[in-house]
Amino acid sequence: MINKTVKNAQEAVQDVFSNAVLMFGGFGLSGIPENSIQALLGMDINGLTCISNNAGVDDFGIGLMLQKRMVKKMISSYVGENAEFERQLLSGELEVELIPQGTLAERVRAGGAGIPAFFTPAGVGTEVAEGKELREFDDKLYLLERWLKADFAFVKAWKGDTAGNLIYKGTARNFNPMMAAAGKITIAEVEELVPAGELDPNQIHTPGIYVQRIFQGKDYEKRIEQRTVRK
Amino acid sequence: MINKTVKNAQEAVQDVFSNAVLMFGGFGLSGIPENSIQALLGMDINGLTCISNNAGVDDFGIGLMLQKRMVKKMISSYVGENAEFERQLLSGELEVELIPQGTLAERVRAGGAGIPAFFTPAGVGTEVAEGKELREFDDKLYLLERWLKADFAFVKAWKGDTAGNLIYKGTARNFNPMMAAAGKITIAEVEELVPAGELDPNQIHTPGIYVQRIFQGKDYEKRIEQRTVRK
Amino acid sequence: MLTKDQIAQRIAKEVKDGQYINLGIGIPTLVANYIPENLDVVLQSENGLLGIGPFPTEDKVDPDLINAGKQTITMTKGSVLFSSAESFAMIRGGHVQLTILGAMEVSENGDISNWKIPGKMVKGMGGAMDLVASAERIIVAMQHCSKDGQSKLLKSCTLPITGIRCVDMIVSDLAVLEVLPEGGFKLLERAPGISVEEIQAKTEGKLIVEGEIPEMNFAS
Amino acid sequence: MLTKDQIAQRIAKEVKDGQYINLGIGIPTLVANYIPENLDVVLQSENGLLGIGPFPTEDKVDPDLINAGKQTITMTKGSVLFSSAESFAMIRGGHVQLTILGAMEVSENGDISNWKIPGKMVKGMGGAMDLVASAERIIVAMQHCSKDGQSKLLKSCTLPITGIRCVDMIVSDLAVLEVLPEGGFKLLERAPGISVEEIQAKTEGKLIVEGEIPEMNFAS
Repeated sequence: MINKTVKNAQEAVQDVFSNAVLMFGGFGLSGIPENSIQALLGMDINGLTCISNNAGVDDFGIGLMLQKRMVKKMISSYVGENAEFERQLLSGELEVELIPQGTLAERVRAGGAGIPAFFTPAGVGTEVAEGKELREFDDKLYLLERWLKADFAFVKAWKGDTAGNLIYKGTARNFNPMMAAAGKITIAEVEELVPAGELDPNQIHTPGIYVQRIFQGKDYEKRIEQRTVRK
Repeated sequence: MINKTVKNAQEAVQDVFSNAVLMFGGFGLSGIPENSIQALLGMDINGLTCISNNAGVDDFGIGLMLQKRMVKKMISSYVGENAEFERQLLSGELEVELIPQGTLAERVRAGGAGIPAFFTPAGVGTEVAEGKELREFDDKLYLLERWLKADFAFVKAWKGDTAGNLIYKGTARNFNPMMAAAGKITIAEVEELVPAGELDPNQIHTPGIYVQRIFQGKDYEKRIEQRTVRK
Repeated sequence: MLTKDQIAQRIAKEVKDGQYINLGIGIPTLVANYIPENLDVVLQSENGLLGIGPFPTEDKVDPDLINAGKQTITMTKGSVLFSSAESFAMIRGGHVQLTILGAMEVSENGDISNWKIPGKMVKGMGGAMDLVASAERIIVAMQHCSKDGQSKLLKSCTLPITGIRCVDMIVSDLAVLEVLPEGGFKLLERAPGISVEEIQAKTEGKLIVEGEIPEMNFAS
Repeated sequence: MLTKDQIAQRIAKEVKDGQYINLGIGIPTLVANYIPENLDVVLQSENGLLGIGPFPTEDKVDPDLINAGKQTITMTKGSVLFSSAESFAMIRGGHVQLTILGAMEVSENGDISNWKIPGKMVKGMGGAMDLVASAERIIVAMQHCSKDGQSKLLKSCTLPITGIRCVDMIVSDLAVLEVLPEGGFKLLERAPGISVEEIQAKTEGKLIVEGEIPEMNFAS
């Protein structure tokens, strides 16, 4: 099997360039590529377009990249947890494109799957439909939406092998599998990296063909946004 | 969890009606719903449209339904292993629509996923493109293809639980997951049926939401078309 | 007037055995507390789970297991995990039968506005546009009027739209109403102590009142 | 003239370290036998497997593990199983870098015909149209002429097309040829003992011969 292993996050992200289009897996702060984000924060790059369902919080996740003014544009479905985000948006420093969550997921899936465009009902009759082709199929209206791809996709998995095969855990899977397939260069960080052959071929969520680099992550904080418990 | 269990194949298929559109999982004879096909053979129905990557062989799989003249139309990507098929086709008794395999998989996936149409490059410049919308995206030509849905989808899994969650084995997965999602009524047969809660939620290939009926299959023949071995 | 919990309790009576259901953030989340135990239903979380269980006890909190509101949760027996693409394939494909969500405005033809208030920071639509465009049945939990007394059940929405002609039923703090396919809010039930006249006065859109309108009954 | 095995052997020299490869039925399947052991490549089977291993020994035959030609197979270490939709997402998305397949005709602008002969029973295109529409690099294994001596490397295909402007390289029993983006078969190598003149005579489409054309070298 082809070995995709790199030493660490720094090595994995070293060729990310200013004005690149990046994808980040995760929903809220769950399943985000913490190590890659940390490594990107150490680089002198900016003008980035970041595709991610959310934009992190002020002091964690993509929020940290916003603080450092590395981001030119966010493409997300929900960005509400971030004061610095709001400030930059209102001041015009930051551009934001809001996309219905299912459309975002499907546009990214389409990018990985070689589908340049597809029809979806989400957003018909709303401002999301502005400038988009509207067409009726079987008595229902749909919008034409385009694929999304990235120069680099950053994903986080629970287990991975040296061939780049990935298994996610719980709801930390979310956008990671589609983004893994939609990156020209996909960088996967995992909590546990094992030799190729140790994962059950029938239980892999992301086939290694989509992953160009993989490394063993460390010091995962896995911050919880809404710790909710019962007695 | 909602219990989807039915007693057997006969009970599962009892309301299939003449002229219905049916989907059958499987690639060649691998992963086909043997028990459901057997039960359908005992019914007095005909005029069926069958969507399946292949059409079985003369004496097994969908081939048996062809022998009984139950099938009006096959929608497949490859049908080459079946003499009775050829006879009915040449005599005009059987209609056939041939679809590129990836387009077939994606059209079925679209049917389950609520995507009425999408663009694909497969078939551009060929007779598959006749009558279809052609459009250029990023300097490449694509065809517009429609979703496929079925009145009944028949799938075969390795393990399943009473909630309809399914796990496939090996390459017997093939078209089964997409067809499970594209059937108005999806009937799953499994080699091993377990109570809900016994399968790892992280390792399920088909979520039970897609499955309306599930039963424990029996007497699987699993015929091999091309037994190929090395010394 | 109904409390938030009472709105949730009333909506729970609409739940049918065997349904797959998506509950939005806020009042809709509370509905889970009132679904009768004899009904087998499955709650979907659009970030990738079928089979939401109760909130965890302190020792069972798992950062890798959250709901769409980013709250820590547990899983029920027979649950299944999947990606966001699969989750919305399920939603878009009409497999999730019932969606319960909040609204800022609903129009008499069933349009809903619930994602954006001009002049306020726009947080995004999340999965709401996908949900309202696709679900078989959509029930809205909302306040009948704004804090300054303006009706939120309108002839047409004034706020940016989330989806058109999609709402089937509204449970507000004042009433239960069906949105008719041909347009109009058909009054089905009154909150205890609320008169038809008051509901009429507080409904800007077309209100349809036929015969005697019963008070809600919270005994199940 | 090359045997089928020699065609496969020559094509194997085009394989690069780290590639994901789809091998068609027939001669392309034989290519696997000649890929140098020091190269790490992964073979895709479009029915749902990355990491095709050798054929099984008798005791390891598994009806749930077959390749696209329906032959029983094994899996290599690090392999992964998936659905047909995922498999063709991989192919369509350009993740499978090299496709090797057979052809009945190829035209000088890279069109390929390999699925249908008028008058004969049509078996279907299987995955061929998806593969040729999407792969980064497509190498065709074919006979240079039909049994009655007609060239199969043509100005334009006479049989129904499988894909347009997609073939990058041809290895026939007579020659190795590159299909130029601007059109034309550029002769790269001759089969041992075959002259440029013979290849010219047997190539109906535009043949481009520049400088000395070496004989194929089977020593790797």
